[in-house]
Amino acid sequence: MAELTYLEALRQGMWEEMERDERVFILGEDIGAYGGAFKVTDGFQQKFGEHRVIDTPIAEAAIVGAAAGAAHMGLRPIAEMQFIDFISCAYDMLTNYVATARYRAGLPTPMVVRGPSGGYVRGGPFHSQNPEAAFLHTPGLKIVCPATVRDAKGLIKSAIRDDDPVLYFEHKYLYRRIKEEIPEGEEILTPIGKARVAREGKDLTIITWSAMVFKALEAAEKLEQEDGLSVEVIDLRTLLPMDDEAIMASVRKTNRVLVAHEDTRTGGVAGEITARINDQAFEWLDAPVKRVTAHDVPLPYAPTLEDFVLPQTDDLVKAARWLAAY
Amino acid sequence: MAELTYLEALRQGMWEEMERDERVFILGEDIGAYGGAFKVTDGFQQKFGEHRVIDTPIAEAAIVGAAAGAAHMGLRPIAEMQFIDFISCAYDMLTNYVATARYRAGLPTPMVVRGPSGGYVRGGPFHSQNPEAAFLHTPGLKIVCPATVRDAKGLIKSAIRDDDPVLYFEHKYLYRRIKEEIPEGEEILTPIGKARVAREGKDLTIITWSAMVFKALEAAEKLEQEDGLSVEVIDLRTLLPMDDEAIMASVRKTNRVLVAHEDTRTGGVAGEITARINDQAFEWLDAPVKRVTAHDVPLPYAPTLEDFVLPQTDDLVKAARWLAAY
Amino acid sequence: MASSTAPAAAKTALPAGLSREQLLEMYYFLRLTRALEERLVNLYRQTKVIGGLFRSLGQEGESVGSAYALDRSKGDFLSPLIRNLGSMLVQGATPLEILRQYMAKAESPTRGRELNIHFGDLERGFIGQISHLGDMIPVMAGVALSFKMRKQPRVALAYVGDGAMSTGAFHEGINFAAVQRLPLVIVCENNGWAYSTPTHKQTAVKQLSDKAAAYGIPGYRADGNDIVACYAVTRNAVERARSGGGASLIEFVTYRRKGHAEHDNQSYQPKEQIAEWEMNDPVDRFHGSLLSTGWSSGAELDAVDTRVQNELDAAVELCENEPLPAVNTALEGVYASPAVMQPEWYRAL
Amino acid sequence: MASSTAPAAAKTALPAGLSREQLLEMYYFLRLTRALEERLVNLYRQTKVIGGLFRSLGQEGESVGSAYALDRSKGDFLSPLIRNLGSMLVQGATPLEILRQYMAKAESPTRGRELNIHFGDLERGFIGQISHLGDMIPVMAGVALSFKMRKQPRVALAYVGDGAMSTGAFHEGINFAAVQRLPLVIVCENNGWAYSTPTHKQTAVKQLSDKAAAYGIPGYRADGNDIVACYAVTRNAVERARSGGGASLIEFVTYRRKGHAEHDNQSYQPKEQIAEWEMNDPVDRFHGSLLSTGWSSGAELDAVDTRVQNELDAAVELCENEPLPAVNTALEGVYASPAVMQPEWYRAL
Ligand SMILES: Cc1ncc(C[n+]2csc(CCOP(=O)(O)OP(=O)(O)O)c2C)c(N)n1
Ligand SMILES: Cc1ncc(C[n+]2csc(CCOP(=O)(O)OP(=O)(O)O)c2C)c(N)n1
Ligand SMILES: [Mg+2]
Ligand SMILES: [Mg+2]
Repeated sequence: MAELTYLEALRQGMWEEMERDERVFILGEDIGAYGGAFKVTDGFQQKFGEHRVIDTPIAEAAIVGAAAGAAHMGLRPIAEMQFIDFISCAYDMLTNYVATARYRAGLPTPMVVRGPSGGYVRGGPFHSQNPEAAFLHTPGLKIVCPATVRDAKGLIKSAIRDDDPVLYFEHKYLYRRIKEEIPEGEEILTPIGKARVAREGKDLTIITWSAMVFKALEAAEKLEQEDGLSVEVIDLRTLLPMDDEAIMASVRKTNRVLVAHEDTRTGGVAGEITARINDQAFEWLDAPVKRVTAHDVPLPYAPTLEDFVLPQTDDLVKAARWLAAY
Repeated sequence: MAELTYLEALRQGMWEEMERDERVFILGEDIGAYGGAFKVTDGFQQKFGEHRVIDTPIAEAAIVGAAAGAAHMGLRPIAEMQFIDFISCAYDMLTNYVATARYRAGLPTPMVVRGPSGGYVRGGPFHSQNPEAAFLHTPGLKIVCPATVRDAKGLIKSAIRDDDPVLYFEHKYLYRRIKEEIPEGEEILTPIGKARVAREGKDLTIITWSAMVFKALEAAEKLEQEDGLSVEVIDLRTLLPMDDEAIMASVRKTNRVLVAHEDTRTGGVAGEITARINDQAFEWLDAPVKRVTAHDVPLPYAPTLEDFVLPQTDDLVKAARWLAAY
Repeated sequence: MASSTAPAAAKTALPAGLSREQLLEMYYFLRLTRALEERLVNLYRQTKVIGGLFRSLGQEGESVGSAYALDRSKGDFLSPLIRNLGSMLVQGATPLEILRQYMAKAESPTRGRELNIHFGDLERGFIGQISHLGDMIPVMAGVALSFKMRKQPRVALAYVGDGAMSTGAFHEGINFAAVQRLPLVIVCENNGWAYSTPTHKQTAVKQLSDKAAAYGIPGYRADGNDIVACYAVTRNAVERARSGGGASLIEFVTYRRKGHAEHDNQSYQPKEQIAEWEMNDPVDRFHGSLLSTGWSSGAELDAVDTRVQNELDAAVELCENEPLPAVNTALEGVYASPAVMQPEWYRAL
Repeated sequence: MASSTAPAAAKTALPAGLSREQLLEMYYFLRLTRALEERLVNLYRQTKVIGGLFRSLGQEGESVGSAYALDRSKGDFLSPLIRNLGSMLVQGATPLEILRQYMAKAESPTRGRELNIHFGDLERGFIGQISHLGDMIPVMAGVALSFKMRKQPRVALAYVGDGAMSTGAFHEGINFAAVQRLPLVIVCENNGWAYSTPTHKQTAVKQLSDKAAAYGIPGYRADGNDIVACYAVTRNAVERARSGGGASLIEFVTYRRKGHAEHDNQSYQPKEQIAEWEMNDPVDRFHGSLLSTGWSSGAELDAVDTRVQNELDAAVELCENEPLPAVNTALEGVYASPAVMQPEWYRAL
């Protein structure tokens, strides 16, 4: 049993898939000899060669487009965005070309686009983004956001094996901050489309994903201690397609819901979740579904400002108390 | 009193602003001598000259980026996308550069990006898009979607005068299909951020915008005739910033809400609206807020398929009956 | 072709290593392209075409010639644009498929989902474009990348217009292909116009082939209305790519004799310019040289024309009365899984 | 400078139409850039810098030389990149502003919103970059477009790296500027590396100035470590643009002697390569030629060094104890109106 970090688990997942399936390859900026800006692919080029670990020019649309072309031909590309913020440069390619290829033309496009996302790292407006909301609206894409070491590995492996294009958004705050025992040789394949109950509870549900899961768990612990509240935490893991069943099961159980995400509120993923709950479990609600999100501003980098703009554990605690008292 | 089409009203609005303010100019593909793919700028270059009606290469990121640079310097650019579907090629420029310029660096960026959007025209997946949802999530941008001839004129004029970047999404289905008397010489300035009650009602509210407003009005008429239902129709007009006041006023009045849009459901604007209602008027709801949207697929062009995928008047009627009976 | 109708003896040596049969086959594709578009115009006028109709009138030579330079037996691949009907026919697309696409029939290759010639077939070796110009260059670079990674002796060919060369996607894709030395041939069809925009408003370069210099790859240039010249220059670039020479760019100098689409009255195009290029029609030119050189006989060429008309009669007749797609098919195939999307709740009421 | 300390007489004619005062001023900016970055390194080691630290060590010459070629009295404009600290100082940015930015102070130009030298000032004539490479080229084309539309005799200068030239935004922007004949000078800093990627993996062209050929504009090339050469070639391009000659591209051949940022151990850069370029340091070279030519005296140069150190002492001292931004300012200025965003509901609990 080895203790792995989130980053090591991601590496291991890609490594195993590349060993298992020679169709799998990686392309991106500085991923070869250098091993990537965060060393996620460190050692990959030495092991798998330059033809399977390809250093590209700075051209995200070309990286994603070339991945799509190779995927059509039966390969299984993993396209790395050096920071996920730069996926916006491939927005057209992803939403218009990649997402529609199967529907338009029956073209299989099994590919993964991944990269470091998220804030709480003083990265400022262009090295802290969470692009889930930008792609949630695109039929044809799948979106996964691992929160745990186990899922970092299990979701990348499932994403690589999936026959549809998958956006895998890893959280850079978690890279080296969380550790977990991962049994050697166990084949970990986290199912895409299935949420996880991160903590059982009966009074109130916090629905979230990625790094925010840990803030939710902290809040739940605190609420248990200080208020005797039993808080359930749902880690969605996959945002598209969304696991309505798991969401509604928890809503029917606790009747009170907080939806929390790190990204800004307006037009964010929490809106969609709220609409689904309202639609499918309205009668089960004892209180309005409330959103705890970042403020609607670009993310500033000064510590004082970033900490203010982003939702914190304490905000979840306060919001949960409000909701429990409703 | 002249009867104008939606397209003529838009033309007139831009024409008046260009006459009033020499800082206003237009740039885009084929907008000069040709007058644009839909003839929206027909005659503009002859009148205002090549330096104020600029034919550009096929380069949406450059069109939007150049507009931003000129706006910083005190000009008031209107960037035309030949079809709004191509705004995706400027997604990075709009969301990362334009939207954040004021917040990051105090740079004024008064500019308008506009173009023909929308379906029901057999345009297929890439000439029918409604990009509202793609930009709703971007603090720093404003989004307007005129449904009437009067607002086509009033919103373009307000957008041009606004000190923030405004996305003006006109609906090509309405271009020549609707007419309205617009008094000569009346200064029409539709306020950005204010919705409009398109039809008063007390039993149920349909919240929508753009071409869908007319389907909602048709449905309301039918429901009045056949079911004696009094349906209120809210034309949002501006999606960002959203007019919560107008929305909640109607919810408190009818207690039953349908949110309808032409675009696909998941991650669409209706989710945000539903979340706001749930958040601000939960106690006023006698039924779940229901969404009537397109199906979650790329838009096919065969008439049978397009008509099936897009929401129709009859769908609104059925949904409203269901909601009224809830 | 029945050898009885063959000319006594060719007066001129056969060009570019092409056989008489190949020349005749190229003529067939040329005629088929021209005639199929003419049928489409009639159907369009009868409002049987759904959406716009895009002509390649005057450009059929470069489409057919360049596509013919690929080696289908080796699995070469191409990505056509809206005016590359000829290229698709060469690559194996059938008139019936084209007609079905333009009429949005249930049996059309995209099952009524995408318009006109926006369709492909991995088996036959072509991928349909999307509307967003330039995007196919990175995608075809990826196709070429798969050939290189698998050490397959295959070549990919992608078309780009004089206008589409202004897009960022074109730049990122061609640079990627160049630096990775991928077997990709990029064919620029310089037809003088991008919708209403003349090439000099699109770029300040005089020759579009000069753009190759920015990527460190060879740039070739040919008379786009000389089908044999187009074949020869493309063949050379294709074999260069196949033998590991990497990417290259070819400019075909031609002209768009019709408007951007049928609805466009092309008022902005000088009448004389159009007339001048009409005198330089690629079909007439090839027809003329086939006869004057003695590569083909008049009887052979007439036989081709008859064959084309018969094939089109059959295709149009078959297609016209076919049904449009069944509505429920609209929910299929967005994903491999789930295979079918659920209908919206309001449809169950 | 006190003329008493001036050399008896210049042995060599003054270069590129520069006066002794100007040469000395260029030396001042060169030293200021180098010394300010050294201060920042210390602050970084003391973890007083928030976020990464980016060095321009070895590239100060081209930054200062090119920016110095602009005419501030005419309102010329530039857009710097992460390694153009020198250009910003020339354009009027102060060490105090830079320090405040790196330390995210309340009084920093962006009020703690954006990192390092990502800031601008329309008055002084520079716009801060965003991280997304290439995006500033279209934006600066728009700035140049405003000059042209208003018939102002102003010039815009935009920097781009060897790596950023691969982006679609660069291509769309430079092509737009070229075809519109805008007064835009694009300076490519070819420092051999884009993060860990050598230029030959970025593009197949040998000389980046060759890319100008794809846009029909002149491409110039200069020794990026020779500040006077950089000044001269840029001055020429700037005046060409001012007189209606349109856009141009300049390549400065230089070298990034530090890693991409301070955290980067630059293991991928050959030691000898770094050493070799160290021998070619732009500050040392300029210092040497100022003396050997007799354009300046040792006393003058020493005085500059002292002045620089004093200015930096003052700036660092002033900045260090300044407060970070007040939290409520985070909600200001997303829009002109509304001027302030509402705090989220949960903050009122
Ligand atoms: C990114 C993008 N912007 C705009 C358009 C609209 N558009 C369709 S075709 C066309 C002109 C294309 O000209 P060119 O590339 O020369 O091809 P041609 O039609 O001449 O064959 C334009 C502007 C588009 N399809 N994609
Ligand atoms: C569109 C985009 N993709 C990736 C990055 C990440 N990134 C930041 S700097 C850099 C290297 C830039 O190299 P170059 O343009 O040569 O500038 P230099 O650092 O050498 O001055 C990369 C890849 C980015 N900022 N923007
Ligand atoms: Mg063209
Ligand atoms: Mg570099």
